[in-house]
Amino acid sequence: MQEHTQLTQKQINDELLKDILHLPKWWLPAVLFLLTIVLAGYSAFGYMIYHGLGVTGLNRPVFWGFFIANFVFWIGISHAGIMISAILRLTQAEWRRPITRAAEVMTVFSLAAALHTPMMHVGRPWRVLYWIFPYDFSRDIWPNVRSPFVWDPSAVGTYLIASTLFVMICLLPDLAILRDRAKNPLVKKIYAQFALGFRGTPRQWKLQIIAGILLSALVLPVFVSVHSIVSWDFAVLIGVEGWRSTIFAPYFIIGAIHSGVSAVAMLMALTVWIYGLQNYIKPDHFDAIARLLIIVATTWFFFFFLEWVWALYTLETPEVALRELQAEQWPYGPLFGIFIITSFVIPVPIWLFKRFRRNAVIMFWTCVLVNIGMWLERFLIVIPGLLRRSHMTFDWGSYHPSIIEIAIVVETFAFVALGMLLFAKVFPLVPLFDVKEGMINRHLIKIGRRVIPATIREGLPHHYYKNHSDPIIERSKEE
Amino acid sequence: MLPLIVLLVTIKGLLMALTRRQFLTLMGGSAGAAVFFQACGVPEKELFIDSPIEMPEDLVTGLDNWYATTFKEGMSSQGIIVRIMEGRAKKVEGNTDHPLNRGTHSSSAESMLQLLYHPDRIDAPLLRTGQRGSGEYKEISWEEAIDRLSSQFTSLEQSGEQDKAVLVTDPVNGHLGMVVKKFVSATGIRHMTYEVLEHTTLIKAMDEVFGQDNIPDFDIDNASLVLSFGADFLSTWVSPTRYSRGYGEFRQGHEHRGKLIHIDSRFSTTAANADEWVYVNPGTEGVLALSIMKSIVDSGQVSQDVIEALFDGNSSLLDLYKPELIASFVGVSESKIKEIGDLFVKSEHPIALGGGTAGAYTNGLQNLKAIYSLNHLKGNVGHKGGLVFTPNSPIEGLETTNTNSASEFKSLIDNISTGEIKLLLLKDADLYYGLPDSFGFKEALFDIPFIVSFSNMKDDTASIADLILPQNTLFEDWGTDVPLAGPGYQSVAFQQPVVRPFFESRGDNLGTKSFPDVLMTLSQVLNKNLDLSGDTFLDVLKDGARQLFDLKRGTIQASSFQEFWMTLLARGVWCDVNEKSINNSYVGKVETVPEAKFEGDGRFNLVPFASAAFYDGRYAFAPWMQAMPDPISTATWQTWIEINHKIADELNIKEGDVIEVRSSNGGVITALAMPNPATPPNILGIPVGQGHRDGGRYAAGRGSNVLSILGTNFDDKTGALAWASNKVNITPTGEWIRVPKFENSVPDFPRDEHQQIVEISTGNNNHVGH
Amino acid sequence: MVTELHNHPQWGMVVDVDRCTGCNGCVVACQSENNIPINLEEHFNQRRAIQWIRIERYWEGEFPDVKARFIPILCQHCGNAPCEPVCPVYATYHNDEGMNVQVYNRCIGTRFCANGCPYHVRFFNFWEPEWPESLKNQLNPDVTVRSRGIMEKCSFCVQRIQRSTRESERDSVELKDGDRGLNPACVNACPTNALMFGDWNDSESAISQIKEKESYPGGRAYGLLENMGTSPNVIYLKKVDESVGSSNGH
Amino acid sequence: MATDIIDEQYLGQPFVETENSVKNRKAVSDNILALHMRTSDRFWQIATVTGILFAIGIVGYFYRIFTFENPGSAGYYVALFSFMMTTSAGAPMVAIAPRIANAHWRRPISRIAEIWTLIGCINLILFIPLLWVLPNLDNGRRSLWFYWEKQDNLWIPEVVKYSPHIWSTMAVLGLIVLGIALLWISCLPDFAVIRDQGPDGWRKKWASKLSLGWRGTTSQWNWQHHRMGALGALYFMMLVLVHFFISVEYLMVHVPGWIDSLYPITHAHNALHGGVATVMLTMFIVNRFGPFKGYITLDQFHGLGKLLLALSLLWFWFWFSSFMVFWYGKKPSEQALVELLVKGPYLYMFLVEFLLVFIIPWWTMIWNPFRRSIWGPSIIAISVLVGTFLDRIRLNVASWDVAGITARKFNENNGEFTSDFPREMMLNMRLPENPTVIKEFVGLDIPINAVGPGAIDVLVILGFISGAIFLYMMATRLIPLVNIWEQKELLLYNAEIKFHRTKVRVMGKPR
Repeated sequence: MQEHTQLTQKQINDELLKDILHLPKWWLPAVLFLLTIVLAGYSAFGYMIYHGLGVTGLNRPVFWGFFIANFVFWIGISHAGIMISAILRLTQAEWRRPITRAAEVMTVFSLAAALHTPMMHVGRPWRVLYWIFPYDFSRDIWPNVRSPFVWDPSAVGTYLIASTLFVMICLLPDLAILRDRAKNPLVKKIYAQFALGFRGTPRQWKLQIIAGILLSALVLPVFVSVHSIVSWDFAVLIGVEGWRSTIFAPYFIIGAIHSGVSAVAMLMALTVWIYGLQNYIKPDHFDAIARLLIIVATTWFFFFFLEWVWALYTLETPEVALRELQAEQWPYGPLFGIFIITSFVIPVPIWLFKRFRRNAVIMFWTCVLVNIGMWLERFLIVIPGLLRRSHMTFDWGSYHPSIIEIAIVVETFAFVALGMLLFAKVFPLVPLFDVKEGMINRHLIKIGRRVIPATIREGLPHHYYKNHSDPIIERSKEE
Repeated sequence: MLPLIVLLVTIKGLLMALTRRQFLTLMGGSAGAAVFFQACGVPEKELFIDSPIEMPEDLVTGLDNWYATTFKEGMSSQGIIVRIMEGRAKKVEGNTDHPLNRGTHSSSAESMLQLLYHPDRIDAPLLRTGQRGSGEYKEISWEEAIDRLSSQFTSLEQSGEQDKAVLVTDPVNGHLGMVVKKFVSATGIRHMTYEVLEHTTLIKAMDEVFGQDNIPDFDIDNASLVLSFGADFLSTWVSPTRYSRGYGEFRQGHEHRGKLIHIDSRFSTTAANADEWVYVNPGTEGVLALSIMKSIVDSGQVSQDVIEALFDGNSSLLDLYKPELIASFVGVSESKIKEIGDLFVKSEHPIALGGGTAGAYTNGLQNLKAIYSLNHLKGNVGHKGGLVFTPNSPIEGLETTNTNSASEFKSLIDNISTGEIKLLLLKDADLYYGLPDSFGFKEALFDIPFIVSFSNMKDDTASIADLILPQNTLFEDWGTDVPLAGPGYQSVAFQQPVVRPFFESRGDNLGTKSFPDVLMTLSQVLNKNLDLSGDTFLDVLKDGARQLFDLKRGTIQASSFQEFWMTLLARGVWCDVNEKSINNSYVGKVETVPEAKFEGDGRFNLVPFASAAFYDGRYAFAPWMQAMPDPISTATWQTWIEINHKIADELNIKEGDVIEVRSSNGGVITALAMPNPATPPNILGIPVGQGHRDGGRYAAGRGSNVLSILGTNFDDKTGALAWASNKVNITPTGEWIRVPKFENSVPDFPRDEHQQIVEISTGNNNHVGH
Repeated sequence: MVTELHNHPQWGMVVDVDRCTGCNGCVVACQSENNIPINLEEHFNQRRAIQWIRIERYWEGEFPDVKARFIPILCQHCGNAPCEPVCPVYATYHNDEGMNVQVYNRCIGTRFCANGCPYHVRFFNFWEPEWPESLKNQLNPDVTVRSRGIMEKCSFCVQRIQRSTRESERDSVELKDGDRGLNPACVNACPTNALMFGDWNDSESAISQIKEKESYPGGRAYGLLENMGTSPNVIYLKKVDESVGSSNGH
Repeated sequence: MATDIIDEQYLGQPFVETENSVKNRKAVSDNILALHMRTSDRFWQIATVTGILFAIGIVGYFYRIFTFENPGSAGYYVALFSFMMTTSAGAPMVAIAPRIANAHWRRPISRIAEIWTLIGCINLILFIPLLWVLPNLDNGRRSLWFYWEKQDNLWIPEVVKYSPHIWSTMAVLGLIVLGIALLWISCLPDFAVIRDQGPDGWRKKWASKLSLGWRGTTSQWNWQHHRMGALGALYFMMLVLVHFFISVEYLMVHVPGWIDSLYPITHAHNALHGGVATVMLTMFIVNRFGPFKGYITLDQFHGLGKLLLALSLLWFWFWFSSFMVFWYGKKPSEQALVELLVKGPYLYMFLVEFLLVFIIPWWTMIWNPFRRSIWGPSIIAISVLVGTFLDRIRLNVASWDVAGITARKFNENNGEFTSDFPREMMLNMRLPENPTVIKEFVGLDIPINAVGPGAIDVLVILGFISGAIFLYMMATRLIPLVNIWEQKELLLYNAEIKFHRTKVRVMGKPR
């Protein structure tokens, strides 16, 4: 269903690799700017670790704050990559091809960003290893496998490894091209190392494809488990009203996909603007991703609605009190409004119009809105719940983030941006081989007097067609 | 269980004599002390840890001993035991033997530990170097200190002006009191007793109503109805620890749950715990009491001879106090008054008690007399569930010195300003803090040539003294105690040093000393004979003990004096439950109650109240007490103003606003507003206790002192300070400070509609068990 | 479901709300016994003050007919503690004696447990605790001084239990119910005897007796927020108030 | 003047012709029509048997609906209803979803799926009596319509007298109407074919009536396609709505384990799951015993098989999300439910259900040879259907038993526990919060015996299931089981081209 411009493979190579290892004017300043923010964030970490968590705005009973909200947000973003590459690959959506790489890379970096906060915001970070690794053999004491906090690192870790592998495998053919095109012998050597001697023999291709499909199938359970587990960090606690909801796992996942996919759309727009890849990422791609987004957003909203209905219908006072706090009281009320409007009310109606769907600028900004909204969503789940507006009214809490927390949150954003920039400097953000494959698969067929695009169906049993035409043939024989 | 412990401890007292000796020689000088929970010797078993997952706490081994001693506070006292490890006091707990607290103890007793180890304790005699009040001192040796002091005395003596020297102490009793009295009489100086929140009125009332010179033991334990007028007896009044113990029994101790009605113009802790809190207009408590009496008398259930005794037969003077007449005046509905009267008559063991604000008006004495006279109607004096008076102590001269009323101090200050006072000696009497500015002490003190303070902390007055002679804390000192509010029978509590003086490392010539010892040394230097048995205070004490031993009665009987002495110190108290007060027959006449006079014409009645943490400010040094939430407001570390939340809204005051309170005599303090739903609209409650000029890092310059703005209203009869009779105005300063409190920080009050947290039972189906 | 270990005592407490006057005596006693860091003014303002046992005051009505109700709240040592399963490093667990114990040197301070606790009785050391040199003399050597960054909470004064257990073993005497060396500091301090401590497994113990006596339908015994299924080891006795209607305020 | 319409962007690029020749189209319609006419004797035998069973079922049904005491006793009846809803109402999604996603393999089976919409009538019959069993409207229950009122500074939704089952009734009705409309519209061209080319007889008469004068003009085709799309989308939404409302019904009644915010999702998902299984089974029967072997091929089984596997995995995820929270949260009531299922008499049912719906599909279907076969997916379909039915029983019968446990309500007057809970509970809409009662299920006493189905229940269940089959079979006499026009459409879109050294099939994807 893509618009159909056949490009020669040389064109593709030249256009997609023009920015590799070449410094435009804006590049260095941008990188330095981001770098300063990141360093500021890290020094904030240092300060916090030196003085203790007292420097944050956390208190009793609000023991978690910005950090955890931010953690959940980035984990959510990280779901984009697999969603795009794995699921769309398995469902053979043609339009995925040019954007897979960017999505996967973003997955990796946002996971790294997510890992910043939970590790650092424990009381004694220097002992954080005890969290994950068995220790204290003398007493036979091991990490408590009943704790979602032990499931978390394993799930996230697996996810990180899997998606890194994914990136690597999809990179191989392109690395080979880079290697072959590189002039500088040193650079050639380095790329050669990465390319793992990929020469494009049929066998190598076969292996590469199988590996890709296999990984995407295997990573799916991880993909689901990661955010389910993150949601269970909350859902298993009976102590916090409004967290203990069975819908949390699917709700978090769909929310993750919502924010993730819109982040990918942002990325698409950015790649087009920064690297000028209009020939590859076309209005059609925006159109497709927007249609996906409409479905995702609506489902997400339905889940959100359900959570609220179920909270209110039980009519338990604390539950209702919590909802009232979330939706009405300062400052959460306004934030709640912003969250609803930005993450659903504005974008979805806009996406309903083809004209807007196909417009990169509008897509970019709507998706920015979505992500603002989704960050707030996480904030509104974590904080008002922890204010404990429940039976013990004597202990109701309040929370104000400190400058340290804000700095660190900002840092995570800068971190991801920086990572993407650096990556794009040495590797192509659009997978060359995938695009070429797409070109090859595309054909045209004539129906009556119209000509429409068609694609070669991948991986179908060949006898399908034979069986299929049987009855027709035999029938016509009879006549 | 009590006799068992006695037996056990006595036996141990005998068996362990040796080890204890060694221990005590290790502990130094003090001749005897006993072990409460004995723990000597560590068996090997204890040295290795059997379970791999025991708490790290278990891994610390060590010896601990519990020593009994006595903690005096104001009119009352508590028997306490102190946990000693490695020669340091670690923990205070109640002494189960002590008749007043029976093993429980108050947070104030706990805070004494922080006095003992307070970072700002004075560790040597200090001589003022800088300007008076500048707080610049230099260390001097005890010889020099004593020389300087004695020289003062001699010089006065030469000029025959002994009476121009004044020794001001807190109420002292026991052998300390004895020493002080003898010292005073020997040297011929004046002695005054000072209390910040004095009980003179109360004691006078006791005298006039019951003809007794002490405060009775209110047997709340067995009472069926407690009618309390303004006395916050569960938190601060006279002996909260003892009354709380009673209260516990009173509530759930036996079949029928007692009923507590609290009549007060402020919502105090006692009011919060009462079944009924009845708001009464300030100063009209007595009137209310009389009209209750009226409704009781009218009910005709009072025997004629009681009426005879109370009113010489005709109770006509009560006609003024018909409930219907005075209902609006006192602000209590007629029906309520009748109801209370009815309850009082019907109930088996009713107690009427009053004090606190009720006694702190110009008509305080009459108020209290009217209130206490109610007890005569049911004739519950000296009975179970009534008022039980304490007989005189078995030993002569141990009774508490009478407190001098505020008016007397006013005149003292006048004398000072006319230069009549040459020497002022202070022991635990914080005049600078306690006396309102309107008394003019803060100015007058500059006219005193020489001020000596025996304080162990730089309290407000000490820090303007010329010579500071730091005394031991109670954990380092000897003493005896015969409380003014006794248990209802004879008792003598002993106080012993449980640790070596903390500053002994500074040598004999520096560090702290025991006050009575200082007096005795001084008298030797001045070669005055106090005709005390012995040269050290300990000898005096031992002599007292010997007198008890010779009585051959009471809880401690022993064959030898040594054994007696051991057991006495082991148990901390001697008492004789059979020795009760006999003359309960006296019935004072009822008299009318005049109208209270108020100073100023402000919108609010200022009701200062003893704060649960600091009482009258004496515990402000202790971080524990500073951080202890007030029961009603849950506020800490600050001075707050209790104001009705509706009024606050009306004046657009919210919690934490800094409010300026201005009294008619121009006194001004600022404090943080804390609106609450319970404070009456016309009342302004401010806790006493903060606003110290000095007194250690934790107290100095913190909060503000409400006493300082009080006027010079005195009780007409007793001359006690009428501290509740001021009318003040408030003005927000516009500043805001977060109130440090443990409660949540959201605007609405913590409520518990569905009674999920504090569940309520009507009490109907109590003891319907199956 | 309290783990039924009949060979071990199951320590528990009874809190008689009807006796409690909210005097805070227990709070100070606890702080002195357990080396709880000094709660400075700023700690209160930051809402980070630490009180292993606290008195909560609830308002009811407004002047003139107003009530303030007090209730002491400490760790309930739940048989079914929500804080236990969530700790990744086993810093909090349920020991044989029915106590929910906190192992400080294991704790890394994820504060997951604190979020799990519906009673908000777990406290986090946001700052390094500090005492003036001389006040350190008072610190109880039986109790660890907690460092910055770990959780702490009421331990039923486990150090006292351990010590008196050892001593009773050494002197080979039976550990008496209500032994003052055994009782937590708050229990000994309470002026109204609103707190009682003992062993649920010992049917003769005072607390078992009271539970027996008061937990008939409509009786005064109740567990705090019991419908959360935490099955606390602390039992509360209802406040008695004739002026209120129903016996189970629902 | 036939000039090809080519977007300028395709200019000068090679294209291929499809097999869309008149000859082929004729061939397809003739062939299907011919096959449609055939029936075997076995067909009629089965029809009679199921018909009789259905008649008995109806009788049992009337008996049943007059003997409801409380919802507990209605358990199996409710289970039956929700099973029918799950399967028959879910089936059409198999036609709708791929049609929207434009997947070609659906074409031969879309009709098979659509015909299931007719069973909606039976669902309706089953549903209406429930309105009487379910809690009545006028006892202050929460409902979908509430206004908000400020009470002690909390916003409390206040009740007006409308109840969700008004809404669920409307939803169920709507679903049925939509379904039948969908079926009809998708049948129009085929009716036209029967009308024009079919032999004379009742079938032709009916077809000409039902075909609404279809002539196959372009505008008619467009109209039909749009309607199909719109109705399809609507049907899906309505399906979700129905399950939402039904879940709200569950939510209303505070039965342990019924207050589960995941319910609408799980129910909707179960509907898809059951639907796919149903269609798979029908496909299999048609393929084995019916004439359409040639059309319903491996590819259909393959396509649906993948779906079935995916849905089984999803099922586990939802199931786990709920039970995980129940189990971990340790809310006494839900704990009681879990205990009941894993310790109580329902244990085996619970395990078997889990086995049938998740374990077996999972471990068999991930094996390619099995998934790509015809037998494999069909067997799994059966196991899923049985499992789903057990699941319904777990939901509607077992939960009531927990209600039975937690039912002890303390009676102030005589100090006893009364056990007439379900009614009681629905009247005051709350699990008792009185600790003394809570203790009862912290103690977790398990009920002595599970509630088994009565003879009547069995009759009703058998009767109505065979009734559904009966109805379906009757319908197939008029409506061709394979969609003629979609088959023809297929010819438009596929072509065979030479690709390097081999030949491959390209599929047109119309915009």
